[in-house]
Amino acid sequence: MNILITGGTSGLGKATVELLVRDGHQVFFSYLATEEFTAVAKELETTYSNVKAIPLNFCETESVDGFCGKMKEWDLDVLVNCTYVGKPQNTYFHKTAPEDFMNAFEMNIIPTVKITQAAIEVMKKKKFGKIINIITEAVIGLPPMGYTLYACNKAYLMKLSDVINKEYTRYNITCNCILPAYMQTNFATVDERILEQMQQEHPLKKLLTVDEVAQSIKFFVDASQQVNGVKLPINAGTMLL
Amino acid sequence: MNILITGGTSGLGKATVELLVRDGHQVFFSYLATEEFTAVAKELETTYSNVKAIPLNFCETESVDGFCGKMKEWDLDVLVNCTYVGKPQNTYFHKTAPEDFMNAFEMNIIPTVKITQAAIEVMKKKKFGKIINIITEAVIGLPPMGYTLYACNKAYLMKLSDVINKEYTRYNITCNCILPAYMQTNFATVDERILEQMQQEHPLKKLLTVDEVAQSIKFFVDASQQVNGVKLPINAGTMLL
Amino acid sequence: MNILITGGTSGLGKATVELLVRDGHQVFFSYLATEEFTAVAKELETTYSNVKAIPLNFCETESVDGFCGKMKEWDLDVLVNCTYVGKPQNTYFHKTAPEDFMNAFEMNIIPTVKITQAAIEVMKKKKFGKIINIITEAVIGLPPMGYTLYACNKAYLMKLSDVINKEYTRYNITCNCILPAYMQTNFATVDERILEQMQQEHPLKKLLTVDEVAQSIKFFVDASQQVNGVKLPINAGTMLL
Amino acid sequence: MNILITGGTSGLGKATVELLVRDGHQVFFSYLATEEFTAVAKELETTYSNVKAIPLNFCETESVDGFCGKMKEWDLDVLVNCTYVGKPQNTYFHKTAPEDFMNAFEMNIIPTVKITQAAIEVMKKKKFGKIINIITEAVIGLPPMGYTLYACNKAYLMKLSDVINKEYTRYNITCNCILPAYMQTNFATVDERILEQMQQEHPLKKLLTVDEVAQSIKFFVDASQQVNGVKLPINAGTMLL
Amino acid sequence: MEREEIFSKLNEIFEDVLDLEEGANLTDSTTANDIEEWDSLSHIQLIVAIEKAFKIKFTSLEIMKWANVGEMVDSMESKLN
Amino acid sequence: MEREEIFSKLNEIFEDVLDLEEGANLTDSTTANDIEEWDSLSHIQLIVAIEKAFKIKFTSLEIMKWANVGEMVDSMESKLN
Amino acid sequence: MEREEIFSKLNEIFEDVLDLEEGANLTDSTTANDIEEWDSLSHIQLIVAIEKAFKIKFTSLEIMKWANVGEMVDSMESKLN
Amino acid sequence: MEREEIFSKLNEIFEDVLDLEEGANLTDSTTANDIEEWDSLSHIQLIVAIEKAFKIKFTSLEIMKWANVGEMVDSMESKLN
Repeated sequence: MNILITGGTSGLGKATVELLVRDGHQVFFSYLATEEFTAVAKELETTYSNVKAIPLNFCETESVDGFCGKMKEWDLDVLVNCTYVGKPQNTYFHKTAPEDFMNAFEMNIIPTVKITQAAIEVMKKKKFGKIINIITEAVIGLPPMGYTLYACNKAYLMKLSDVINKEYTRYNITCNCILPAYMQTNFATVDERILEQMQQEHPLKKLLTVDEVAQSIKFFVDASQQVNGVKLPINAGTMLL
Repeated sequence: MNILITGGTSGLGKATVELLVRDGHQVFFSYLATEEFTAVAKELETTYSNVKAIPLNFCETESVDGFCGKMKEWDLDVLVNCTYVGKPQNTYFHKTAPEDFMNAFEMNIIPTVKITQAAIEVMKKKKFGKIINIITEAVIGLPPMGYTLYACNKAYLMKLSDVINKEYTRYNITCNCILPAYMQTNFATVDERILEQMQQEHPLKKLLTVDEVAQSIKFFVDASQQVNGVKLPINAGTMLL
Repeated sequence: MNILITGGTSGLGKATVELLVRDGHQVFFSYLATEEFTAVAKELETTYSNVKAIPLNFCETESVDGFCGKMKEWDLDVLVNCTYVGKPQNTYFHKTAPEDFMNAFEMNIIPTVKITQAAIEVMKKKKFGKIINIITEAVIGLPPMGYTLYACNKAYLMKLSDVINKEYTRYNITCNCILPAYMQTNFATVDERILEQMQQEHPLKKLLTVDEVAQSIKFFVDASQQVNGVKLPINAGTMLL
Repeated sequence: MNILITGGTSGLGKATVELLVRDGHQVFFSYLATEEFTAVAKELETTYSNVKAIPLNFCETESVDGFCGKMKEWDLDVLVNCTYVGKPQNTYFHKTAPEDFMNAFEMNIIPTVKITQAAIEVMKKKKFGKIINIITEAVIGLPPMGYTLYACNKAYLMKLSDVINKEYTRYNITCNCILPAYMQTNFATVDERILEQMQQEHPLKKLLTVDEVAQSIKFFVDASQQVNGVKLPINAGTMLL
Repeated sequence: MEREEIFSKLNEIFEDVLDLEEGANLTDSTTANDIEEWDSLSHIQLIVAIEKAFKIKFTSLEIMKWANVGEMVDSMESKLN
Repeated sequence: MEREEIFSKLNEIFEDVLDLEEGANLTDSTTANDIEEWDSLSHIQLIVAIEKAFKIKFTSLEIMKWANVGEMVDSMESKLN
Repeated sequence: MEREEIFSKLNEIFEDVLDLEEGANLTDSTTANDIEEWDSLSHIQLIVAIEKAFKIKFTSLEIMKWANVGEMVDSMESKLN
Repeated sequence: MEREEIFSKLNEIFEDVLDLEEGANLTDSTTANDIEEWDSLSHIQLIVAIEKAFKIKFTSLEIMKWANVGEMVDSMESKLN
């Protein structure tokens, strides 16, 4: 299948690219054209013939619009919305500036909306498609302190997934969500002492890895279209412990 | 108690003002200074001595900021976030312009955030407060066709309520949500034939009224602080029928 | 209205009897005919003219069947299922004997089913009724250690409430659930040091009282029939803290 | 891995046996020793060397206890609770006899409890295990008319899964639930005209198959232990359409 | 079979299957909306009972198309006569 | 107005409101099941567009009763002629 | 009472209450993290068993303060001697 | 460094990080329970600020072991002197 993964040069995105590519899918992925990520992108493209990397900057309207323009050519079967701009933990709600609410929304929801709309245009025509949204376990119950922007934007995206179920299931387009617990990646850099503590308090005494989550993305890619509207938490059942 | 209700000149807001005023609370409410609403506001102020009406336009930054400036003087105990700018049903997700996502967020979430932050500043100091957010049953399960903006913004606000539970319960500030079904108000003007149909399909053969929902707002106002983090649907249990 | 409350001589049941009686309702309540409870029952009957106490032993089939036989005469408008036989915390799942599963089910679900069926017979005819089931916050997420029987039986009863919504809403019979956190009553006697600890860890530094929960029962009694299918947690929003 | 599947000679159980056997697992499955099922069991055993069939009758205490006695020898890694005695749809709650509540509980919950306890004894020792419970989408929201016994017993089993998460995650035992929509099997025989109708109303115009659900059982079997406490609905997202 | 004969037999069946104490009082314009006991579950029970009593068989198309009891009786008549 | 004239106008309206690129190709037996774009939301948009184009008004009863496009056109004819 | 005597008695109690087949092998630095069977539920069972066996009573403050078994034994010693 | 000197510096840091208008007034027995603003999020912010101000580094073990401010100051003293 033709699969687009946003943010394919690091963390979960990269793990997913590498997992799905080995299944022989044609994988497209976006990346932020920094020196570091460009190098990773090039390497992935040279290692695998069925991979194509496309630069994309969620923070620049032109970049996003240009990207969406290209999407039509890819005849997508699967879209994995993985990119998030910003870090999960910031400060308390009452210390978060209104502009920060605007910016976090504009840099995350708007690009995701545009990309998803472009994918749906294609999928509606071919009467087949799978949209997989990476959310976070923070949308379950009470999010950790300082998660205002991250938790609320992800909740918005999860509800958007319900909207997609309602409006596009009849076109044979599915939309499923994955709600992973904290994964140790560059995305969320945490004081190593907090990490140690998290690890000790973890029921399995080890943190979730991106590869473990990538496996569940693969599950949704391979699944029948009867698998739709799922919100899959991956948190060792600890959420409520 | 000192209570602020946003959007107090119509629909649910007006019904709530009239209900709480009779309990002897000092009620402040905001209203959009149109000719019609100004008349209603004045009438409420003249009818009840313990009511104060303050003009507020969610769509104008200065208006919102000026309003928040005044809030400090009111020594609020209760905030009821009731105002929503726009109508619930618009068009399909793939036909909704990205700008419309931005605008709906900017005219609804941002003002609500500013007002709630201003209220929390006061409540934190006095170590007491109640925030009541009016959401919608559309956040449960799959929203109706065309509800993209409304359902997603309300889901954002509901998750914000969880954040408030997490960060401010220790200051004895509670936050509860009410998820009402469709109420016949000016806010959501629906083709009368659709209305008739909704009524016929309603298990009680009559639609929900603003007074019935106002009663549940009163419940949260009167309740002990042990009542916190509740998401109260009022939909005749029909959501899943 | 004519209201039946099971277990009216102690804890939440007693608090509810005393609260609703003062609203002028005709209150019927069941009680286990021990010396202690009989005394309480008699006192309530002598204090209030609009109260009637009826002995009932959930553990004796004849007692339950006899009680259900009498119910027809009471022309009930409201049924509050409050009685639970056994204590919430016992031992681990793997140490719980299969017979204990049987007994807990037979002494709790079966009598509640019989009483509820008897109430529904009356309510169906008059096309009006309110059933209020007292569940527990332990049905949310993961229950505490040793709660196997209590949590599972309450989950059974909560799902039964959904069944009632599905099958009897059309007869104008509502069914709502209350999910209270731990209340200090004779029902759940806990080591006083655990109590102290619970209190210290409680976000409000004080435990939930039966009177606070009785207020929410009153809310459902007074509410419009549009309030249906609600699962109302009363846990200071601490469930997921 | 050593896997036990209850009810392996028909419907979902049989599909799961055949799927997992091909992955090289040592599969044990129980079957009701009717002529028909015995034939199927024998055939499976002769076709695959890594399959063992054991007769089991949920309705006979001795049969269940004898079965549990044997379990110790199997050194189980995975238990799939699949068997349900009775059909999903019966009659209305008010027409369901109390004895039927008792019987449905005794023939379904008690054997499942005994088998699960026997499995946990083994898994606790080896500090590894996976329990997969087959529930039903009827536990979500309001069940269909006439589902009282099925929906409530399944809700009981799902809450038991939470208990297992709470008490045994520390022993590296996971417990996940699958909530499938209606599957066309011998288990639930429905008037063919109802079937036709269900199919027409199905968003994919075809009903869920046991093979599609077996794939999700395989997902949980193969998954990391970080996948725990999941409630996976498989219903084409239609639940709330 | 006479239309009113069909109706009187139908009334019996409805009262029996839906246990209607006050009688069914079916007319051409009666719909499920008029009888609370008539729901998705009892509907199929009714169909089966009717087929048994009148020794006829309905198609799923018929079952779904009926807008009211009148239309149901129409298709019954067409089968009975 | 001729029935087929009504149909050709209807086709235009459907194609416009539901943006159907391959055309609506309405027949008497067409139902919402045959056109994915025809749902609860677009249905009312269609009604309003039709009423505007033909200068007629439907009752909620009519709107709900139609089993297919044919029946819709029937009630349109009765109003137009 | 000798510290090691306390420990040997404690080991018995732990093994009995938590049914530890391989023995408890408590040391000063042992914490609940080291014994899976030692959780919020069994903790209070342990406390009660210890109080009964040694005829002593702990305050809730003590119960919560202990960082490991060593600190628990310290407060036991202070009560026993 | 003098213990009370440490305390006065600590007070400043707490007031600054937790923006405490009425002052922190730390004592040996002060715990997170006594200061609402002191939570899991601000805790790590405090640690980082303290490490920066005193040019010291704590281990995760230390961070978790402290039962109150006094114990925190103890480990600070051991590093500073």
